[in-house]
Amino acid sequence: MAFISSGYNPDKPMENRITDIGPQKYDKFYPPVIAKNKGKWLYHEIIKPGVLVHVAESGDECYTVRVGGARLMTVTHIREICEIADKHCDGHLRFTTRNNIEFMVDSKDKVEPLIQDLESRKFEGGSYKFPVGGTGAGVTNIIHTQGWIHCHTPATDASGPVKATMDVLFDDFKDHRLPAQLRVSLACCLNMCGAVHCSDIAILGYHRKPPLLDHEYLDKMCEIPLAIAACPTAAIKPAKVKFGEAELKSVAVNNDRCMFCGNCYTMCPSMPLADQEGDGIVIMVGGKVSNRISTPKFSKVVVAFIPNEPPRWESTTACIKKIVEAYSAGANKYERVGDWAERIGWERFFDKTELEFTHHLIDDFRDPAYYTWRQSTQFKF
Amino acid sequence: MAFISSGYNPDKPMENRITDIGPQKYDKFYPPVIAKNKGKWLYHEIIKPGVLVHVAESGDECYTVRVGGARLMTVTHIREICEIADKHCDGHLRFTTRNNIEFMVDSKDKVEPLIQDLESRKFEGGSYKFPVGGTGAGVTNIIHTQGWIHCHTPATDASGPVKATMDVLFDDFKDHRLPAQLRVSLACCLNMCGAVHCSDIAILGYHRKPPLLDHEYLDKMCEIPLAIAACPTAAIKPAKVKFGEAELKSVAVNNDRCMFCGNCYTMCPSMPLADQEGDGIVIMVGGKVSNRISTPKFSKVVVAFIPNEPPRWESTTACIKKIVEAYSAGANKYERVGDWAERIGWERFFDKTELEFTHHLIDDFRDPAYYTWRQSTQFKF
Amino acid sequence: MAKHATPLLDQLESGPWPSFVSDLKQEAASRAKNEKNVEFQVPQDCVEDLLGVLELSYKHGVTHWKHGGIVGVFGYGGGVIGRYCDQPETFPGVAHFHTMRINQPGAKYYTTEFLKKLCDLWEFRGSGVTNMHGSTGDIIFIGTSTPQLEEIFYELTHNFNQDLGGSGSNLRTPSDCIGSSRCEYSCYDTQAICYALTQEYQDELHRPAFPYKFKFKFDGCPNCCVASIARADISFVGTWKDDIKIDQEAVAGYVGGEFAPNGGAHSGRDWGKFDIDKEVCDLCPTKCMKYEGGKLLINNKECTRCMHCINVMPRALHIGDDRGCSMLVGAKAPILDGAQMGSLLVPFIKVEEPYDEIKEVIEAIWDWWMEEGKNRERLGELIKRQGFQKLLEMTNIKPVPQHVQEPRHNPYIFWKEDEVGGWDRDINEFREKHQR
Amino acid sequence: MAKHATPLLDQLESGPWPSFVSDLKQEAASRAKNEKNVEFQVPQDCVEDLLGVLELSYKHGVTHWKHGGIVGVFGYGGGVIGRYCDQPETFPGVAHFHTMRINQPGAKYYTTEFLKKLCDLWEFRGSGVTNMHGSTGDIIFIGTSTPQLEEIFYELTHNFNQDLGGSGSNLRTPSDCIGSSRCEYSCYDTQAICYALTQEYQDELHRPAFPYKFKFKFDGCPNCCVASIARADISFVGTWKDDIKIDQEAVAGYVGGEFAPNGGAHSGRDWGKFDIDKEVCDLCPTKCMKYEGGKLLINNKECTRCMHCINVMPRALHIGDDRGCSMLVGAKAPILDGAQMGSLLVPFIKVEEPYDEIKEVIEAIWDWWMEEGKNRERLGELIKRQGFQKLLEMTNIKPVPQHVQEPRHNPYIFWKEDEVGGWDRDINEFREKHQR
Ligand code: SRM
Ligand code: SRM
Ligand code: SRM
Ligand code: SRM
Ligand code: SF4
Ligand code: SF4
Ligand code: SF4
Ligand code: SF4
Ligand code: SF4
Ligand code: SF4
Ligand code: SF4
Ligand code: SF4
Repeated sequence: MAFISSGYNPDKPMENRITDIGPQKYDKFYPPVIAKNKGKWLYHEIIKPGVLVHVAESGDECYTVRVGGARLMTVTHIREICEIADKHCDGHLRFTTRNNIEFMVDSKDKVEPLIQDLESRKFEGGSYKFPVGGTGAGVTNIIHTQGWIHCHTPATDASGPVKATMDVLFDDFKDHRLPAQLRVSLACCLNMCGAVHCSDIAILGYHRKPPLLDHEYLDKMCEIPLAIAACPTAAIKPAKVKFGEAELKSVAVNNDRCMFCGNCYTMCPSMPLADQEGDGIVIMVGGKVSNRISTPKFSKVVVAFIPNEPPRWESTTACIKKIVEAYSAGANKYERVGDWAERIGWERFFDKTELEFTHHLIDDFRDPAYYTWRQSTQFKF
Repeated sequence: MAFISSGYNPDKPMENRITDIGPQKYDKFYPPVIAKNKGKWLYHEIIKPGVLVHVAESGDECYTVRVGGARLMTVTHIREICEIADKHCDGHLRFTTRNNIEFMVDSKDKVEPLIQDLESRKFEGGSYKFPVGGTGAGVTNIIHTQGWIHCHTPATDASGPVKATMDVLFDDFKDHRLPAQLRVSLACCLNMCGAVHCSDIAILGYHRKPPLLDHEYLDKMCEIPLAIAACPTAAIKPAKVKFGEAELKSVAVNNDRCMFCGNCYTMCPSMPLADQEGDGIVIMVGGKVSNRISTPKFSKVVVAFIPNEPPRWESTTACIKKIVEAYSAGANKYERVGDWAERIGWERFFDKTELEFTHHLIDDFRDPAYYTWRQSTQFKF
Repeated sequence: MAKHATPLLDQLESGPWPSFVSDLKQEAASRAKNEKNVEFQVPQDCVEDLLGVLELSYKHGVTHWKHGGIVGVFGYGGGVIGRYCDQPETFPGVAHFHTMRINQPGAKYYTTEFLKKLCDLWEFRGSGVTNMHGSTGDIIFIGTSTPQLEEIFYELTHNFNQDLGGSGSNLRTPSDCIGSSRCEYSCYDTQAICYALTQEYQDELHRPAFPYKFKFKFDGCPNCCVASIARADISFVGTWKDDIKIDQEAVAGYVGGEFAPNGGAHSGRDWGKFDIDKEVCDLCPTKCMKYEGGKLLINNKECTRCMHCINVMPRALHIGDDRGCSMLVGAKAPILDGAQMGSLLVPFIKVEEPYDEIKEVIEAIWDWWMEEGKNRERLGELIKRQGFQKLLEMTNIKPVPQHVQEPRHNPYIFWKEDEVGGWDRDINEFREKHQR
Repeated sequence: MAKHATPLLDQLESGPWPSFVSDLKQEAASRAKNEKNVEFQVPQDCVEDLLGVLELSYKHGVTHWKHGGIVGVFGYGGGVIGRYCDQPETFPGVAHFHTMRINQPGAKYYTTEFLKKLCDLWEFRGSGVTNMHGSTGDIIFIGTSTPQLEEIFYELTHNFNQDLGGSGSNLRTPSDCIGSSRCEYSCYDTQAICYALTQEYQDELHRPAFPYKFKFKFDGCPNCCVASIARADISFVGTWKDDIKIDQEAVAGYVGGEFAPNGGAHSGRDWGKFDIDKEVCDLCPTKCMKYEGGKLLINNKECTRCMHCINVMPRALHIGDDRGCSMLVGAKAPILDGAQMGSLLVPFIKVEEPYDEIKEVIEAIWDWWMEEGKNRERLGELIKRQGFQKLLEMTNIKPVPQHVQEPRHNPYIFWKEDEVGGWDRDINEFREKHQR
C-alpha cells in the first residue's frame, strides 16, 4: 500500500491551499424540471406509497419515487444508485432529510419502469436494496446515529436496531393506513444526535451505571476540572486515591447523584460508562416537529428500559409494534401519536398499549418536573 | 380601664386549663332545614342574582340570600347581621368561602321581606351595608388580605383597593351577564395569603426596591444566617460594616439579584423594603381553581406595575374594568378569563384589553421560564 | 368628633360597596359612646387610632406596622399574630395590636347566639374589629394587647367551648366548602371529616413540631369552592367512581327550555336558546357525551368528572353513588420557590369514619416531611426537591399514570443500584476488553 | 471467505429492509477483489475489520471505539472526528478510523457524476463506507487514517470545488428542506439562503471562535421537514403575513370527492367520505374557518398558519404572497440542561438577498453568546441562564406578546434600578417615619 500524494505538501501546508469555499452550489445539481419550475409549483399528489407527483404552473410534472435504505452505505451501493439514476433520471437524484433516496423523472411513463427496476434489486442476503415507500400517513426511514459502528459513547447500536425495527414496520413503510405520519428515530446515547427528542417514537440508548474510574490514568489523560465541570448534577468531586504506593490525583463520583448521561466520559476517557448489563434502550413517544394543528412536542418516556438484545432487539421491536398498532386502532385521522395520547389521556395510552407504568416515568429532573405531575382532579380511572 | 380577670391565674397557668378542644361542632349551627336535608339535596337554582334555592329529595326548599360586604367588620356590624338573622332566619346564618354572608330561609315567602330589609340598610357615608348578589356568572366578593390595616410586609393596602374595585365592579356583583364566574382576589404582598395565584383577576402588592439595611441594629435584632438563608436568589451575603468607630456584623445585598420578595424582611426587621415610590400593584389574569372543563390554572402577570394611588387606586380599577369589559365582550358562554385568553391567544388578549406588553411579562425565573416562551411558529400577527 | 382627621379614608365612604371605613367609624363612635358601659380592656379609642394609622399609611404609601415578635398563649405555638405600631406615641391605642385566630365552625354556619356572645367578648377584651373570615378560614380578632391573650383564651375555652386556630409552623385551621349540608354536588361530608381531623390533630395544630405551616382543605367536588387545590398542603376533593346519573326527562326539560341552564347562572344576558350540543357535549373536555335521538349518552369510562355537564344541568345529571375523594398534595403560595397547585397523590379514597385510610396517608406524609423537610420548607417544595417518586415511596403508594399529566420528557432517569444488578465493576476487567 | 465470522450480524441480512450488513459485506468483497486495481490508501480489509469489531460489540453489548483525540486538517477547527479502535491488534484495519464531514449540497440534490467521483475518492483514500447523510446534513465519510485527511481535503478543494463541513465548537453545516425547488408550500428559497449564509460564515464554520457548536436549519414552511425547530440554534421557518389563497372550485373538488384529501396521504385506509367540517374546519387550531354555502371562509387575521388546511387541500389552498420567515432560537439536544425546541425570536422577517436584516440578528446573537457563553454552553442554555429579556436586549428586538405562549405566572420581576427611580434610600430617613 504505497502512499500516493494528492499534490498536498506536508512541509508547506499553505502552498496552493484552498479553503473556505463551502459546498457545491445547489443549483448545479437540480434536475432540469426542478431548475425550470422552482418556486412555481402548484400542488402535489402521492399517487401511491412512495410515489409523488408535483405539478407546476407551467403544467410540467415532476414524478418522484422515494426509496428507503440504510443510510450507512458503501460506495458500491452508491454506485448502484448512480447507475439507476443514470438509466432512468438523466443522472440526477437527491436524498431526503430522513435519509431516503429520491429518483425524479419528468413524465409519468418513466415511473413504472423505474419502480420495477428498483423493486427488483435485492441484496444477496435477501433484503430489498431499494424498497419504494416512506410517504404519507405511514412510516418512513428511521433517523439515526452511529452506535457501535463508530461512536465511543453509545449505549446501544444504531444500524442494528434500525434494521430490526424497519423489518417489523416494513408494511407501514409501504402503506398509508396510519392516522398520520409516524416518525421513528434512534439515538444511541443521550447526546441525541438527531431530532429524537421530538419523534413520534424515539429509541434511545441509555446507560444505567455510573462511570468506572480509571484512577491510574485519570490525571494523565484528562483535565480533571473539565470532567468535574461537565457533570450536570455535580456528582463528581476531586479526590486523592491510593494506587499501590502512590497517591494519585483523581475524582470520586457520588453514584446516587449520577444520571448516567456520559458527559464526564465525553470530557475524560478514563471514566467509561458502557456496560453490557447496564446499557439498553429507553422508548419515548408522542413527540413531533411540525406545527400542524398542534404545536411541536417533546417525546415522553414510556418504557424506562429494555435490555440490548443483539442482533434483533426483539423486545424493543415488539414494544414499538404494539405502540404502532394501538395508535393505528385508536387515533383519529390526521392525529399524530402525541395528539392521540393527549386526547385520550396518558392513563389511557398505557391501557391501550399495555405498557407498564413505573416510577421511572415520573419526572424528577429539576423544577420543571412539577409541571408534568397532575394538578387536577381530571383523570380517568 | 381596670383589668378584669376571666378567671385565668397567670401564676398558675395550668390551673383549670382547657386546651385542644377544637372548634364548635358544625351541626350545632345548622339551620333546621339544613340539618334535616343534609346529603339529600337534589338540585339548586339561582332565582336571581344573589338568591338561590336548593331543593331536597323531601321536597323541602332552602332559600339563600347572599350579601356582600367588607370582611373587615366590627362587632357593631356583626350585631346588625345577627339582628337580621334573628328577624328573618330564626337566628341562623353562614359566611361563604369568599366572605359573603348567607341568610337562609325555608320558604319562598320569606325571601322578599328579607331582601327588602337587607337592601334598605345603608351606612351613613352612603354605601350599602348588605348588597344582595355575588352568584352565578358575575363578580363576587374579593378574597383579600390585611394590607396596611394590620400587616408588616404589604406593598399595598387591601381593604382600600378592594372597596375601590368593588365599587367599579358593583353592577357585575348584582348581575349575571358575564360569560362565566369571574373571581377577583387581592394579596398585599408576595406571600399571597389567599388563592390569588389562581384567580381570574389578581391584584398583587409588589415591592420594587431591595431592602434597606439597618446596619446598626441588624446583628442585634436579627439572626443573620436566617436572613441569608431566607433569600431565594442568594442575594444576601454576610458583611462587616463600618459604623462610626465600630465595625459591625451585618449583611450586604446584591441588589441586582434581588426580586423584592421580602423574605429577608420576614426574617429580619432590620431589612425593610417598603417604599412609597417602589411599592405598587401587579395585575395577574386568567387563573382558576375549579376543574370544570379546563384544569386549574395559574394567573399570569399582564401588568407589571401600577403605582399605589390611595384612596381610590384609579389606575388599578380602570385596568380591571377594561379587562372585565374585554372579557365580557369576547368570551364564549361558560368560558373563564384564562380559557378565553388561551383560546384567542395571549397576543390577542393584549390587543383586546389594550394593555401594553412589556419585557417584565416574559418569564425569567429559573428553568420553567422556558416553557412559557413560544416554541412554535403558530402565532397571530 | 373623630380623634384623627382622615380625609383620604373618608373618600372610601362613598360608592355602593359596603365601606369598611364607615363601619370602623361606627365602631369608633360606639366605643366612644359606650352605651352599655363596657369596661374596655384595651384602649377605648383604639379604633380611632386604627383609622389614624391607616390614614397615615394612605399618606405615606407604606405600612406602619412592625414585626410581631413572639406572643401567644401558654403551651400553644400558634393562634396569635403579634403586631406593634411603628408610631406608638401618635397612636397609643394601637401600640400593641395583636390578632387572634379563632377556629371557625364547619362551613361557617353560625347561630346568632354564638356570634353575639363572641361580639361581646371581643368588644370587651379587644378592639371590636374582626375579619369574617381570614383567608385560611379562621375568625380573626384584630387588635388586642398581650395581657388579654390568656384572658380571651380562658373565656373561649371555658365559656364558649371554643379553641384557637393555627399559626406558626404547625397544622393550620382546616376548612371546608358547604358540602353536602346544602350542596347536591358534594361527594362526601366535608364538615364531618374536617371536624374529625381537626380534633384528631389538635396537638399538631397547637404545638409546632413541623418544619413550616401545613394546611388541609376539604372540597366536596371538583368545583373546588374552598379552593383547596390552590392552597392546601393536602387538598381533599370529592369525586366518584361509577356513572353519572341521568334523568332523561329532565334533560328534555333543559333542551326544551323549561329549565334554565346552569341553574340560572347566566340569566343576565340573552345567550340564545339552550343548545345541548354546543353548551354541553362540545365543551366536555373528554368528548365522552352524545345527545342522540333525544337521549343524552355518557361514556362514563372516559369521563374525568370535571362537573361541567352536571353544573349545566343540575336537575338532570347527578354525581355517581360510589363516592370518595381525591387527595392532592403540595399546594402553596409563591414564596419561596414558586407557587404550586396540589398534585394528585391518591386518585380515589373512601371518606368514611373513622377515616383510618386517610389518616395513614397523612401521617406517612408528615413522618417524611418532619424527617426531611428543611426549616421553612413546605411539603410542595420537599416533593420538588426530593421528587414525586420519593413521596410515593414514603407513602407506599404505587405509581400509576394518573399521577402524571404526561410522562417525563427528559430521559434523565436516576436508576438505583439494586435495579440494575449492582454498580460495582472492575476497571481492570473492563480494560481487558477495552484498551486505553 | 470473510476474515471474521459474524454469526450475529449475519442474522441482520434477512428481512425486507435493506441490510447494512449485506452492503458492508459486498463492499468488503469488492475491496478484496479489487477489480479496478485501486491502490487503497487505507487497509484493504478495513471493512472486514469493521464487521469484525461490530460483531464483537454485538457479543459484548458495548462499543469498541475509543475517544478521538484531536485530528483534523491544518487551520480548520472542524470537519473531522478522530476515532480509534480499542482492539487494534485484532482489527488493525480500523485501528485508526476517523470520519470526515463533507458539506452536502443544498437539499441534497446530486448529479451522479459528482457522486461517482466522490465514491472513487473515498474508495481510494478511505474505507468506502459512508453515511448518506449525517444527522446534521453532511456527507459522512466513515473511516480513514490521519495522513489521508490532508490528502482528501486537498483533492476535495482542488478537484471537487468542495469544502468540509463543521464539527467542534463552531458553526455546523447548515441544512435545508427541499423548499421551493420542489415544494409548493415553501415561503422562501431555502437553498439560496442556506448557501449564502454558509458562504458568508465560512470562517465561523471552520475556525472555532464559539463557546460550543452552533446550528442553522432552514425550513420552507411550518411543516418543518428539516426539523429545524427541534435541532437548530437558529431555525428559519417560512411563513406569510397576508391571506391564504383560496380556489373555491378546487375546494368543491375536494368536497365532491374529485381530489383525494391531503394529496392522497391517507389512501391506505377507508376513512369514509371527505368531510370538510370535520377534517378541516374543526381541526383548525384557531377555529377561524367556516364552510358555508359551498364556500370556504377563512378569517385570516386569526389564522396561525399551522398549514393543516393547506396540507389537506393543496390544490385549493395556497400560502399567502407576503412571505418571509420566523426565526426561532435555542433548540438543542438534552445535554446538559434538558432538550429545548426553538423559541420564537423574530416573528416575521423578509428573506431577501443579501439577507442583511437576518445577518444583523445572527451577528448580534453571536456577539452576545461569544461574550457571555460559558465553555460548552449552547445558545439555548445561555438564554435560559440570562433570560429571554436579555436576548431581546442584545438583539435590540422589542418584546411582543408573540414571544410568549403565555405571560409569566410567577410575579418575580427583576426590576432594574433605573426603572424604579433609584434604589438609594437612607435608613435614617426611613426610621424617622418608622420606629424600630
Ligand atoms: C422530502 C421531505 C423534505 C426534504 O427536504 O427531504 C419532505 C417532503 C414533503 N413533506 Fe415533509 N418531508 C420530509 C420530512 C419531514 C419532516 C422531518 C422529519 O420527519 O424528520 C417532517 C416533520 C415531522 C414531525 O412533525 O415530526 C415533515 C412534516 C411534514 C408535514 C406535517 C405532517 C404532520 O401531520 O404533522 C407535511 C404535511 C403533510 O404531510 O400533509 C409534510 C409534507 C410534505 C410534502 C407533501 C411537501 C410537498 O408538497 O412536497 C412532501 C411529501 C410528503 C410525503 O413524503 O408524504 N411534511 N416532513 C422529507 C422526507 C423525509 C422522508 O424521507 O421521509
Ligand atoms: C357558597 C360557596 C361555597 C361555600 O362553602 O361558601 C359556593 C357555592 C356554590 N358554588 Fe362555588 N361556591 C363558593 C365558592 C367557589 C369557589 C372558590 C373561590 O372563588 O374562591 C370556586 C372556585 C373558583 C375558581 O375556579 O376560581 C367555585 C367554583 C364553582 C363552580 C365552577 C365554576 C366555573 O365555571 O369554573 C361551580 C359550578 C357552577 O357555577 O355552575 C360552582 C357552583 C356552586 C353552587 C352552584 C353549588 C351548589 O349547588 O350549591 C353554589 C352556588 C353558586 C353560586 O354562587 O353561583 N362553584 N365556587 C362559595 C361562594 C363564594 C362566594 O361568596 O362568592
Ligand atoms: C390573616 C391572613 C390573611 C388574611 O387577611 O386573611 C394571613 C396573614 C399573614 N400571613 Fe398568610 N395569612 C392568611 C392566610 C394565608 C394563605 C391562604 C390560606 O391559608 O388558604 C396563604 C396561601 C396559602 C399557603 O399557605 O401557601 C398564606 C401564605 C402566607 C405566606 C407564604 C407561605 C408560603 O409557603 O409561600 C406567609 C409567609 C410566611 O409564612 O413567612 C404568610 C405570612 C403571614 C403573616 C403571618 C405575615 C408574616 O410574615 O409574619 C400575616 C400576618 C398578617 C397580620 O398582621 O395579621 N402567609 N397565608 C390569613 C390567615 C387567616 C386565617 O387564619 O384564617
Ligand atoms: C455524525 C453524527 C451522528 C450521525 O450518525 O449522523 C454525530 C455524531 C457525534 N456527535 Fe452529534 N452528531 C450528529 C448530529 C447531531 C445532532 C443533529 C443535528 O445536528 O441536527 C445533534 C442534536 C442537535 C443539537 O446540536 O443539539 C447532535 C448532538 C450532539 C451532542 C449534544 C449537544 C448538546 O448541546 O446537547 C454531542 C455531545 C458533545 O457535543 O459533546 C454530540 C457529539 C457527537 C460526537 C462528536 C461524539 C462526541 O461526544 O465526541 C459524535 C461522533 C460520532 C462518530 O464517531 O462519528 N452530538 N449531534 C451527526 C453529525 C453528522 C453531520 O455532520 O451531518
Ligand atoms: S447519539 Fe451519542 S453515541 Fe450516538 S452518535 Fe451521537 S454522540 Fe455518539
Ligand atoms: S455520567 Fe453524567 S451524571 Fe454521571 S457522573 Fe458522569 S457527568 Fe455526572
Ligand atoms: S399577603 Fe403579605 S402583606 Fe398581605 S397579609 Fe399576607 S403576609 Fe401580610
Ligand atoms: S427581598 Fe427577597 S430577593 Fe431581595 S434580598 Fe430580600 S430575600 Fe433576597
Ligand atoms: S365544592 Fe362542590 S360540593 Fe363543595 S360547595 Fe362547591 S359545588 Fe358544592
Ligand atoms: S363531567 Fe365533564 S368529563 Fe364527565 S361527561 Fe360531564 S362534561 Fe364530560
Ligand atoms: S418544510 Fe414546508 S416548504 Fe419545506 S419541504 Fe416541508 S412542506 Fe415543503
Ligand atoms: S393554516 Fe391552520 S390556523 Fe390557518 S386557517 Fe388553516 S388550519 Fe386554520
